[in-house]
Amino acid sequence: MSRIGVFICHCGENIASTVDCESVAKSASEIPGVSFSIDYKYMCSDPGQSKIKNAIIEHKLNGVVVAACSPRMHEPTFRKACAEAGLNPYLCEMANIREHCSWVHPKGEETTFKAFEILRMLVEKVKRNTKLLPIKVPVTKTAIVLGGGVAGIQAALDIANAGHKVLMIEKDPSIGGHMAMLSETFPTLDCSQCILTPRMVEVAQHPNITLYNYAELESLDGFIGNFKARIRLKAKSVDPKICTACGVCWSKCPVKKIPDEFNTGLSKRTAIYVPFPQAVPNKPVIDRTQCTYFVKNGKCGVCKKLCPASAIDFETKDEIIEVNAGAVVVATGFEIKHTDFFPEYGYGRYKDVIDGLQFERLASASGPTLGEIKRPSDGKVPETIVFIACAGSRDKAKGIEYCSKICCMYTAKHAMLYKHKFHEGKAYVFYIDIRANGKNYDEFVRRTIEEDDVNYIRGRVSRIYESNGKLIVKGVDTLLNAQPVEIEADMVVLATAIVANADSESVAQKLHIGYDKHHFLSEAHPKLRPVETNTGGIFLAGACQAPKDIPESVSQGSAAASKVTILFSNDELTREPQVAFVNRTFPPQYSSCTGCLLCIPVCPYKAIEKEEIKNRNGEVVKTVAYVNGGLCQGCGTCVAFCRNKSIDIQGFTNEQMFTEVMALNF
Amino acid sequence: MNIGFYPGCSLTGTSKEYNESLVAVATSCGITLQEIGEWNCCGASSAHALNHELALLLPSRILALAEQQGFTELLIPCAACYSRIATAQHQLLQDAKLLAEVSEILKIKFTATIKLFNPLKFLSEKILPLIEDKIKNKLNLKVSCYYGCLLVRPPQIMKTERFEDPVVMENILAKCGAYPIDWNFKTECCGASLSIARGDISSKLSMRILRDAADKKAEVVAVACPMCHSNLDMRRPDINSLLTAKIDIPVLFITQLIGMALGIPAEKLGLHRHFVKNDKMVSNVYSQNKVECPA
Amino acid sequence: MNQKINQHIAYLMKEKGVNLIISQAKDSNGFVIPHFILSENDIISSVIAINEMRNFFAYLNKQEIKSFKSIGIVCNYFGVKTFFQLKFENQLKDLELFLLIPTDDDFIEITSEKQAEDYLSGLKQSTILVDEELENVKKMSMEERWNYWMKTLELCTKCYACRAACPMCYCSSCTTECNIPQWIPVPASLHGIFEWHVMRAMHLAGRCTECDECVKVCPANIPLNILNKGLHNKISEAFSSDDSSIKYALNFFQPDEKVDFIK
Amino acid sequence: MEDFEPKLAAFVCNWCTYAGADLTGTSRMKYPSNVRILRFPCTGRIDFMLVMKAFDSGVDGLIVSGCHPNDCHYTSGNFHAQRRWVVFKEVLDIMGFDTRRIFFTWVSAAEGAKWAKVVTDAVEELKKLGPYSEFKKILLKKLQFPLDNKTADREIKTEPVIS
Repeated sequence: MSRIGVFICHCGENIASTVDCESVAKSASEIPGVSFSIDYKYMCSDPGQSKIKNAIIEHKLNGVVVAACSPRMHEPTFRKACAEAGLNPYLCEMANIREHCSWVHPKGEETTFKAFEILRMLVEKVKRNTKLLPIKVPVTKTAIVLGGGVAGIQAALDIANAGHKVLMIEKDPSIGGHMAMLSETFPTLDCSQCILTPRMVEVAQHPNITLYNYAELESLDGFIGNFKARIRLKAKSVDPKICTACGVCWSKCPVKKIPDEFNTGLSKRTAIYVPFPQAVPNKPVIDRTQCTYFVKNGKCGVCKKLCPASAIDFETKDEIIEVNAGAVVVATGFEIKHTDFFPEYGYGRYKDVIDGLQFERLASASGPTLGEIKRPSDGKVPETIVFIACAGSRDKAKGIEYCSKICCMYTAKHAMLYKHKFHEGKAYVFYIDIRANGKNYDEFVRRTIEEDDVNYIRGRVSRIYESNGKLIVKGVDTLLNAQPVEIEADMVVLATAIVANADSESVAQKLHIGYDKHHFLSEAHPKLRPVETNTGGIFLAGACQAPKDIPESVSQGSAAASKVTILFSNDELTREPQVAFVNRTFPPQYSSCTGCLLCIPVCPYKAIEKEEIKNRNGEVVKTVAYVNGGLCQGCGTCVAFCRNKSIDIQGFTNEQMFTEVMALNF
Repeated sequence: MNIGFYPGCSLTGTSKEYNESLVAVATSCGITLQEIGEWNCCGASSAHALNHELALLLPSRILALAEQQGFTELLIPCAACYSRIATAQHQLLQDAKLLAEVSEILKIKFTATIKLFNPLKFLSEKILPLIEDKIKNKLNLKVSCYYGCLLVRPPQIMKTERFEDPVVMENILAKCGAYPIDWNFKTECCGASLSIARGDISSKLSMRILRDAADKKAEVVAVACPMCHSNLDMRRPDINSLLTAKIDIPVLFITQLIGMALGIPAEKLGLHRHFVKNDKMVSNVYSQNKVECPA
Repeated sequence: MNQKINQHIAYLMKEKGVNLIISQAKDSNGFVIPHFILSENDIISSVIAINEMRNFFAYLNKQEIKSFKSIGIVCNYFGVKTFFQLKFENQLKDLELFLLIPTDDDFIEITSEKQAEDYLSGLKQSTILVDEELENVKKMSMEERWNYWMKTLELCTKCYACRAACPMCYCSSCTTECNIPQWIPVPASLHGIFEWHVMRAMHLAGRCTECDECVKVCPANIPLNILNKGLHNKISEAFSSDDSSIKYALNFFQPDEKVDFIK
Repeated sequence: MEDFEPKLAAFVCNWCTYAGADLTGTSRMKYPSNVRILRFPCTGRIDFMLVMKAFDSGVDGLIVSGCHPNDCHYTSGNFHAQRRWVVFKEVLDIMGFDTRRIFFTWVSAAEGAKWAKVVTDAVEELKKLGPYSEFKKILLKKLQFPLDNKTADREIKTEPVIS
């Protein structure tokens, strides 16, 4: 005999303003099987939950339906409340009468009726709910950190310092990411490499961290606490264990004209190379797409001949290793738009129109100009530089509506650095708004404007063109008399938009996590779960989620690390028991499953396997399908797939769904 | 091949030569341009500044007439007319209710789905494939292609690729043996809308365009808009006095250049109708391939 | 059956320990029926054209028959197809099977999946099956089709002969017998009948061997095979990008697959 | 048919469309109240039999919606569902069932506006099509069979009644 309790929440005015909650409660009390029904202002509040708990005890309820907001919001809250009152939490269901009813329909009888109908369907469903027990699974206390930029480094160090193993995967030959390329950092102007490189070294030397540089994630299977990753270790052609990094190979390599990625193409590198002098690990790799030996079938081999340690081996191949991990921190970073994205700024034709990252390299003491600001075309020191903020960002026509967040600050920094290095120079900044909302950020921008005399012009630049060796920057000053302005510049720096990595979509698919329309990876909740993803055990850090500056990336790295350590603080994980199972019955049938096993390929988690049912003598009497509850994630595809309903899924059983559908009862 | 043709006022007046050369080029490619009957003013430059309803109704009537007269394609050579008519079509197609209202006022039922051609689209889609083997005179001229504003903007209505840096004219003229140059003022404003009220501003803006073309050593400026043409051609004395130098680069309609390449006689292209002298250049083009210069 | 087969049957029974042969014979009405040979004395000669032959693999799903362990079965092309499909679906376990396919005056013997595959690939059928009645139905308007089926299905009594005769309907307990919940209403009401036939067609989609046993046994002459053929054609057409190694289209998908009616 | 209010159910997956419909709510967009949303873990869970049952229970139309291809929370449930719908739609088409009444869509968790549009359009379309009387005609002959099972209450009308 069902004794269902129905609890209707007003959600303040959110539900009550369009739904007559009192009448819903009254009608609900007349549904067969409902033995208790009330409405209340805030069901999720403490007194609201007490009402549920008291009713469960007082009325000996064996099922609860809370008609309130979305179950995606408060299902755990109410299930917990039920559990505290001694009712199995899985006997509690939520009827969504807020998001799916009161908020989307006007006040009126129809809306009230719909709320009641939604509730009634759930009452019918809950009558068929059964007690479920959570599933326990073991936790592998090793974390994968994907990406060795500052966010990944921070996450890896924090997890490792908490005593857990970390596997760091970096696609480039060295860790360090974008931060290693920067000159000085705002708002303190401390040198980026000076603060980052010690961290990089710490990663390399940490006993708990295994660094896989020049490696990529191939695939990730499994689930929270029990991931299985395949990592591709790209062939380095140099044995890092033997190599002493003496530098003979790269100084003698005949292929010298490859644009240097680390210096954003402003200098050249060789085919065997270390990306930058402070690289970690500081061992060279051979770029096989450029190396003569590989491009021209075995010609050359100079480095191999000259290597004093005989560390070079052209025969090494990509290697794929399999590792187990309990959690993944995704810190794959970002890319920027390049100058060729802007037709109005010359489609990348003008050498002296550069992007912000290139300016960082020009300003960096370890950069191609050793920190002197020289323009790329002829190496002259530019006397006038125009900086353009929001190049691409906040521009719907360019398909990038969002703010890239860091450009206002680094543009101010760039202008300031230029003025510090070349006092007579003129610097102009075109901007839309100045967004300097961090600690000491606005002060920094004010300093740039007031002390360093950088000319800020509020307006957009419509065109850049070359005339008589000058770059003519045409824009508008929208303040005061709103005049068009033209500036003859020697160099233009575009603060180009930050965009998601080109491969971010495929990374997301490998990890089974979501991404937004700009291909940034999606957090589970924009406010309350900013570092988690929708897939348990996978966390986000840094700019792979959205444009971020260094302090933010570091904070999120630490936040992700703390999530990982929280996860690792348990030896076992409790999982929702929403899993599929194959039915069992008495001999001689044993199960209605006929063992066609066509369901095996359907399972995305490879959770279905063959099971042989044996009798007491150990003879196989029947072969059936078996669902491994530890692997099953509860999608239920196999349930709908099974022809004779031998598989069912807890929480969404055939019986429950059938009843819910039939209760539509139009 | 019959295609509806809306000349608009400019092509019957100030840019008669545009009309002449366009018809000559189309005819030589076997395309008949059939003027739509009873056409009216498109309302450009004044209506949309004063009365939105009128600004919509005038071009709508042209669309409706063309459809009523059985055309499925409509060529509008004047950039301003095209802009007004395409904008009207865009509005009508976005809003079925509006279309019904307009049909009601015009007393003509129409769907506004006729395919519109601006001169560039017409030349690149219809003419270009036909002229490849018909080029008689290689132009051998450094040409700066000037688009102005209305042919490429607003991009969401004009649906132009590379609206900041279009290359349609360059592609066509390169086929005709010209050498399109890389310059900076392709899509800058010539000041046409101010040419009556503030001629001084128009002159200044046009001056900058021509100055850059001259700096980049252009021998001829190609245009596809009557307003651009009149500003760059007719205002030359003003421009030269502003520059305190003499720029004598002729400004020709792209159709005239194509016509020359096709060997169509100069007077049929209206080449004599310009203020800036072009006879030397024209005769050079015609004479290099030993075709007698008819001019 | 022809003499060579009969000789071979005798050989199988004597030498190979085969203790049941499911052969075919005609009854007095000329209807093809199974003929069970339990000993050499049961061997009879009968003349049945190859395309008249029926598919008796459904018997192999019966526990009583399975207990014979070593069984010979006289069949045609569809039998081989069935054998192959059943093997793919992990059925026919612990059975030693001898498929005997009569030819003009000889026979072919098939005992393994490999042989079956070779035999079938030698006789590749076109992927789109043509059926006059199917064409007719497809030409009708939606309302006409509905009326056509409602009229046809009115005669159905849900006797489940189609299910019993179908070699692919081997589930020991069918969804129709499931009563928690009662998926298919028990009474012979039209909507229950409609649901049963939709379900039957869905369950056979991509698996049906087109042997038409269901039609042959239907007492109401319901043209069930047009559903089977229609779905066969749909699958061949919609999932034509699958390579031939995919034996079941419905537990498989191509990356980035798109379907036009899902907006 | 002007006053006809179609009865519409929606089978949606928990991760995309249910969340998308939540977003419609949080964004306070409006849509007709004719729809009843049933939550499934994944489109892969949506049994075609349940689709039939929805029509049994008297709906005039049904929305089936889940994550866009490649966005499935379970990576591939929607791809399997997609193939299933291709075949299922064909059976129904051959049998003359009005498949215009089943609206297959993908609505992501970010597409609150799309959800409102899907429902609005479906209701509008169903208003054009009118009640599904063809199907309801055969339902009239149905016996009101019990929603019988071990835990259910018997208060629901369980006696078979021929109407």
